[in-house]
Amino acid sequence: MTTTTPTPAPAATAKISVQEVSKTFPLRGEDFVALDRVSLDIADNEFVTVVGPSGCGKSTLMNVLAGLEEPTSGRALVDGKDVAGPGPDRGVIFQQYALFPWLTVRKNVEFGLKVAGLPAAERRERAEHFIRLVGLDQFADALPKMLSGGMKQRCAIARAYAVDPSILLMDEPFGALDALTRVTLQEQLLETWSREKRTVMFITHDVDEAVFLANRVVVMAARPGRIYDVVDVGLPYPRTEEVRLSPEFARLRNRVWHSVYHQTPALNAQEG
Amino acid sequence: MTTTTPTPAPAATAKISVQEVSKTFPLRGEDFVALDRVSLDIADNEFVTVVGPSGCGKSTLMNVLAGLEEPTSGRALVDGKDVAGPGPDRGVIFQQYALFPWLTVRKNVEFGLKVAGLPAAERRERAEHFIRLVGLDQFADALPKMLSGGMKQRCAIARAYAVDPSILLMDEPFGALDALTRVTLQEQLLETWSREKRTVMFITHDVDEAVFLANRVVVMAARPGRIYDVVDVGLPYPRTEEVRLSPEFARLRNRVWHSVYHQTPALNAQEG
Amino acid sequence: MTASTPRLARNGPPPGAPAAAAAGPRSGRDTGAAGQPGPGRPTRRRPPARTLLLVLNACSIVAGVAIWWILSLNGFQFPTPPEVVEKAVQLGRDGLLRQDVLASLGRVLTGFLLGSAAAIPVGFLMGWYTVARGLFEPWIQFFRTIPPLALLPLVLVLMGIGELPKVFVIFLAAFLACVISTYQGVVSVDRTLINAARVLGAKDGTIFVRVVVPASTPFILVGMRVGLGSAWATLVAAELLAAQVGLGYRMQQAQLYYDLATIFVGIILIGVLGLVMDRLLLLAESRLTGWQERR
Amino acid sequence: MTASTPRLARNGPPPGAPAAAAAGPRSGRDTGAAGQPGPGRPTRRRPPARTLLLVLNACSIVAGVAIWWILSLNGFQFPTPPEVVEKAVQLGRDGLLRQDVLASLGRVLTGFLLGSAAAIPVGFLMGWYTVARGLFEPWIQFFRTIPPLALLPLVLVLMGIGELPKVFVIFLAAFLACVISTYQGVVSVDRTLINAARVLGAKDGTIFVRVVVPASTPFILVGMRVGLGSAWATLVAAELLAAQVGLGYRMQQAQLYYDLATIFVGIILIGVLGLVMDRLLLLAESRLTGWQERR
Amino acid sequence: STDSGAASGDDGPVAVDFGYIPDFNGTSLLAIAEDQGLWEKHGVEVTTSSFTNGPLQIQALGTGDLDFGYIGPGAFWLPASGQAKIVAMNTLGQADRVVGQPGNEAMEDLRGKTVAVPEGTSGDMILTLALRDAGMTRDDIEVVPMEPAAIVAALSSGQVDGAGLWYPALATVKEQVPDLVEIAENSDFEDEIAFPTAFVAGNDVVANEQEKVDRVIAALREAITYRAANMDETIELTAEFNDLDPADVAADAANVQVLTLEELDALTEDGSVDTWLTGMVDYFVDAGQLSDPVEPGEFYTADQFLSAGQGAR
Ligand SMILES: Nc1ncnc2c1ncn2[C@@H]1O[C@H](COP(=O)(O)OP(=O)(O)OP(=O)(O)O)[C@@H](O)[C@H]1O
Ligand SMILES: Nc1ncnc2c1ncn2[C@@H]1O[C@H](COP(=O)(O)OP(=O)(O)OP(=O)(O)O)[C@@H](O)[C@H]1O
Ligand SMILES: [Mg+2]
Ligand SMILES: [Mg+2]
Repeated sequence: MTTTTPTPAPAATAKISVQEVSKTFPLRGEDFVALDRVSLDIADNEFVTVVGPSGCGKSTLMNVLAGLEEPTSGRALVDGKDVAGPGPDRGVIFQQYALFPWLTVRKNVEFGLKVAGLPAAERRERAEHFIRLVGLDQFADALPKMLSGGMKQRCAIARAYAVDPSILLMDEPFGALDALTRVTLQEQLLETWSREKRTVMFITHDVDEAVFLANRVVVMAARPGRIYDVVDVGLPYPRTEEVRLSPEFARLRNRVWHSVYHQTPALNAQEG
Repeated sequence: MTTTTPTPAPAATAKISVQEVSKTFPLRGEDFVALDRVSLDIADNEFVTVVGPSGCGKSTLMNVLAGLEEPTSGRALVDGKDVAGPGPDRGVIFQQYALFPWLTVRKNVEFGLKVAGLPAAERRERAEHFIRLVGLDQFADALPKMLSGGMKQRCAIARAYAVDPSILLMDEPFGALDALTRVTLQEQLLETWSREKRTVMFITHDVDEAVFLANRVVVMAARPGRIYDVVDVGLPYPRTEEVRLSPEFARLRNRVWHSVYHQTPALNAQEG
Repeated sequence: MTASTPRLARNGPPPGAPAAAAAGPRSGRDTGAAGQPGPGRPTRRRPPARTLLLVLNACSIVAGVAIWWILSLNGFQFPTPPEVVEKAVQLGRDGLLRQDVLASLGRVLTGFLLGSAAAIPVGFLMGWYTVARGLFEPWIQFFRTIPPLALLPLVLVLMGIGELPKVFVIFLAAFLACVISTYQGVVSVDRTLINAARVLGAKDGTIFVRVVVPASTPFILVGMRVGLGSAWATLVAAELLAAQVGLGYRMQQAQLYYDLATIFVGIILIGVLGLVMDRLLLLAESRLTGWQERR
Repeated sequence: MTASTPRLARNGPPPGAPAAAAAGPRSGRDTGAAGQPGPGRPTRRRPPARTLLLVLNACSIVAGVAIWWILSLNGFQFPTPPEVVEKAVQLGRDGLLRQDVLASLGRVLTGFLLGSAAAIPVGFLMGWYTVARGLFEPWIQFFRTIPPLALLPLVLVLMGIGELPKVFVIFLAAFLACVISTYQGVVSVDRTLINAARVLGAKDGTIFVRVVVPASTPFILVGMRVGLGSAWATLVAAELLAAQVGLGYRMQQAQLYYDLATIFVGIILIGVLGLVMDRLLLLAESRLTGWQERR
Repeated sequence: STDSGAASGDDGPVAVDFGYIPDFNGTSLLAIAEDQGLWEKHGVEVTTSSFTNGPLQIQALGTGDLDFGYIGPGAFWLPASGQAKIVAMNTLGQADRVVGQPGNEAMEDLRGKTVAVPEGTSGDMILTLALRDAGMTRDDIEVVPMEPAAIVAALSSGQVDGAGLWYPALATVKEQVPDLVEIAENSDFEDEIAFPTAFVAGNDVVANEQEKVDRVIAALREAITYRAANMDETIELTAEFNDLDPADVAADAANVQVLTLEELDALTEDGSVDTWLTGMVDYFVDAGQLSDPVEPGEFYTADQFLSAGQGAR
């Protein structure tokens, strides 16, 4: 699947195709390799989770797909076309939330809908729905500075969901949430995903979460940032509490855990 | 333990004493009650973890103790004295990191040492040590904007550790870290704590983490924010992998989980 | 400046957070109990700080007037405050004052509003597009260093002696002061917010209106405050160009006769009008930047 | 302004992030391949954008000079560019120019540096302490609206006719422009950073030097840029006070003799010197604010 | 309304833009003409614009924004250098002085001392003349160029030893420094030079709009007659025209030598005016403001002034 010649998208059916993407940042005069020839295809309607140690390049990879960072070399394709910048087809939830501090929760959620030109009534209704979904109804008119960390994160989730993108790029979206809220939102996400056919790339540092949600878990390694392992999760959907307690889940969980924490350093195992 | 008359610190030995603290914020013209008559004593050298649903007032409580928010009513005492503002005796790790963006990792970590007037050589050495501790040695000269989310968090941890405060107030300090880094830092924290006699208040949304680290787990409830339950953890230190797998751990874990997720709403159960 | 003085009251947006927030108004009312809140004591909000501010403003103004009075009694040939007041009353009775104030206010307001309004999009274009920046910047910098007096001949040649050149000189002063600030605001906007808008589908125009402008409001308001000052300070130069009425004109005329009282009336009126407009801007600011973390 | 035009090059700190970051320099060199990076194609860094900027600056200046030339040939009584150059050469040969430039540069630099240096602590005091704000603000606002010309007699009485009053007038202009901006910068500092410093044990003084100043650098630099413009623009007024030498003095004298060529030499020199100093400030800025997320 | 004006054609009133300086010299004739209906009488519709100096008016004449303007003696070199034409003489200034702080009785006493002067004004002129009279040059004193307002402050506070300035500014100084010494005044130089004020017109106006110039001069001539005869009313009218205190205007007028129309005509006819102008041209050439001497006839339209007078009668 990894080709070195830049021919147009070899996997024609891939919704997202990352081809030999490298990304370096200047650091103390040298080039720091944040991504080293990463290749990965994500099929339409696939749910891929990405795990890996802190600083291994997960966010960088997501930014490349979002069109916010340009790869130093290699190509990133969405729907067979080179990523030429961000667009509302790819919803993004940022690790640092990036709420507009001067807008209330409601207006933050409505932002994308306003850009898309939805009429006010419809906008309001949609926003209302997603605000309720993340449990912020009481704070719909609060400014971000009045929200707790977890509430900010939920607001960012509602904002991304509201524009109804076909691809969701989520960077540790449930990281600041307590376990119960997290489980609720996990279930909602899976439910929406399976009903509305979305393609999801979901970064997390919670191995359980990664296995529980995904069709495939991508394990990344650091220094240089690269794909170390890809674990296919054969578990059936819907993923119930039962699935979570199944031995197969435990096996996969251990497999991923192993991949993450017993990486032979700098092994060049591109299995994407 | 909860007294309604504001007599001076009833529990004279308590390192930290929160007495009937309420905190309201103005929200859409009304008063939003973020903390409702919270009372809590933390003994010297105690390790208390705080769990609770998103937005239940954990960060607000911590800010009151740090001297960054003034309670609307009630008192917060540290060492028997009213909290009159922040000070280097109480190290704080903020939920949103709050790194100085214009300083390198090293300079961020050295900040508190510089304020304390340490000579340059000693400063550098101490900073070096804590940067290594959190695994940022390669990034000592990088600016915060060049760090990943987890790296920023680790930098904030190193900065707080470096000033060697007798009280540590930590707001979801390991929230953005992958499981392995998290476990390492948990062990380090416990090790330092038991060796150097610190008092720790540690907010987390990970129930396992809360039980694994604490002498006592404080469970908070939302709307209004209040203490719902306090669970004494009788497990021995050092907390090993063995402890984590013990049935007692599982029992406590379930107990806390239950307290958090099966709260009878608005039940006024101040057991703090 | 090096140590926190507990006696010093703090401003509304207090950097020292709660203890300080409380310290401000309280020590202002001399309870001096900063950071030692008694139990159950309710926090009082803004008004005291605002009152304190007004009281201090008043003190400061009284002190200033006193210094002036003392100077004028000590051999300096200033008119004394009563003389100036008398002159103001006299001019007011003649209806001149009203006429002058209206004429000058009209010019300053027009020039200032047009200047600020132009500065915001130009600042944006300069911040975002190298082409715009490359083309505009040398001239903006260039004209900023030229005293308005030196521009008068040029303006006269190009625009004659009607209202246009007067408003233009003021416009230019306000625009040049504001555009630098807006430009800096535009380039200082946090990139993550722009990225957030982009991934929600926003294009440059929308980002400008909905992200860049709100995010750089503090800068734009600095620009407007500075521009407002420049606009008033340029008034006298503008009214050198064949004005028949206006505060600047009245002051020049008075200068021909060494009528210092009238000059003082003019200076004080200009100062007061400038101050009032500045307060209005500040009011707008506190409305517009209430979302900032600092409050 | 409403749609992203791919042909428009972007500035260094590109809001459109990578695609745009690449678009800037590239479309500037007319490859027009914005956002369509070929595989393996290495990104090129800043220099092209900087070169483009210089080219555009040059174009803009050439165009400005051309307009001037055309105007001067079309009946406006300006001297033509060659006449001005000739005059400059002549003045340069006499040694007058060097003398004037040195005198004026000395005054402007001294006044500007002192003004900016004073504005930063005063802005901080005003931002943090209600007392300071209440006392200073009315006067700062008041003096900002007064044209420097009107201040001359007062300054003369208080400071005589030496270098001091000249430098003081310039100092005042720079100070008043800079202090507003610094004040705004101080009150806009993110509270979480101040909290972070406090919990690390920092007191007001330390917080000012180590947190407030760096965090408000963008504002302080706006203030300094605006103050620099004001300083130069006030030069002519300052040199009305018994100057024997200096660009402003030279221009006034030329005005008496209707020697437009010399006036133009003065204007252009002031503009160019201002521009050079502004570039130096910008250079300082890019050093000092490199930590911002925007880059 | 134009039937009594001999100069008026049948083509209705002509529009005229007139610049002035709001002091007695600059305004009195305009105030009279307006009050007495002289403009209508001569078929001109005047729009007046106030300026604070001559050079800006001269420039506005050049751009066509003004047709006529008023200048003081310090700006006479501008018409002399071809920027405009003088169309009528107005008054003779007697307000200029060289003053010294108490103890400085003569120019010699100012040697090596600081003397403030507003460059390019009549104050500058009288200082230069006084220096020349005393056999000194500018290098013998320390000349400090300053704004008039600054000079008042400098003199009052003793920052300078002397100055070339004028009344009523000096009156303000005298309040602080009663013993201020007047070292030289206009009348000291009567024989060599005068300090006239004048009305000017744009070169194009003089060349192409004879009719307009004629009507305006005619009106000014009548106003000159009125002014000489009714000084008190003139002061009142001037004060009213400029919204000024009549007392201020009276103080201003006290230092002005007002000429009757007959005197003006006679001085023009017998060449006295040409002598003044030649003296001024020489002065300006000396001072470097003019590169070459010019004949007064080149920039003063004496004939037209006189003929407009004839036509009006
Ligand atoms: N602008 C930059 N300049 C230099 N280095 C950078 C920059 N941005 C990211 N990096 C580096 O790239 C590496 C990958 O960062 P990235 O944010 O992708 O990590 P991550 O996998 O998301 O980590 P985390 O789980 O902690 O968020 C890090 O080592 C980081 O230091
Ligand atoms: N400045 C403010 N204005 C209004 N409401 C506020 C303000 N600050 C906090 N709150 C409210 O107080 C409540 C408690 O906030 P807090 O940050 O303490 O929650 P938390 O327990 O830390 O939550 P999380 O786990 O999500 O961080 C929230 O509902 C929040 O909306
Ligand atoms: Mg990340
Ligand atoms: Mg929190």
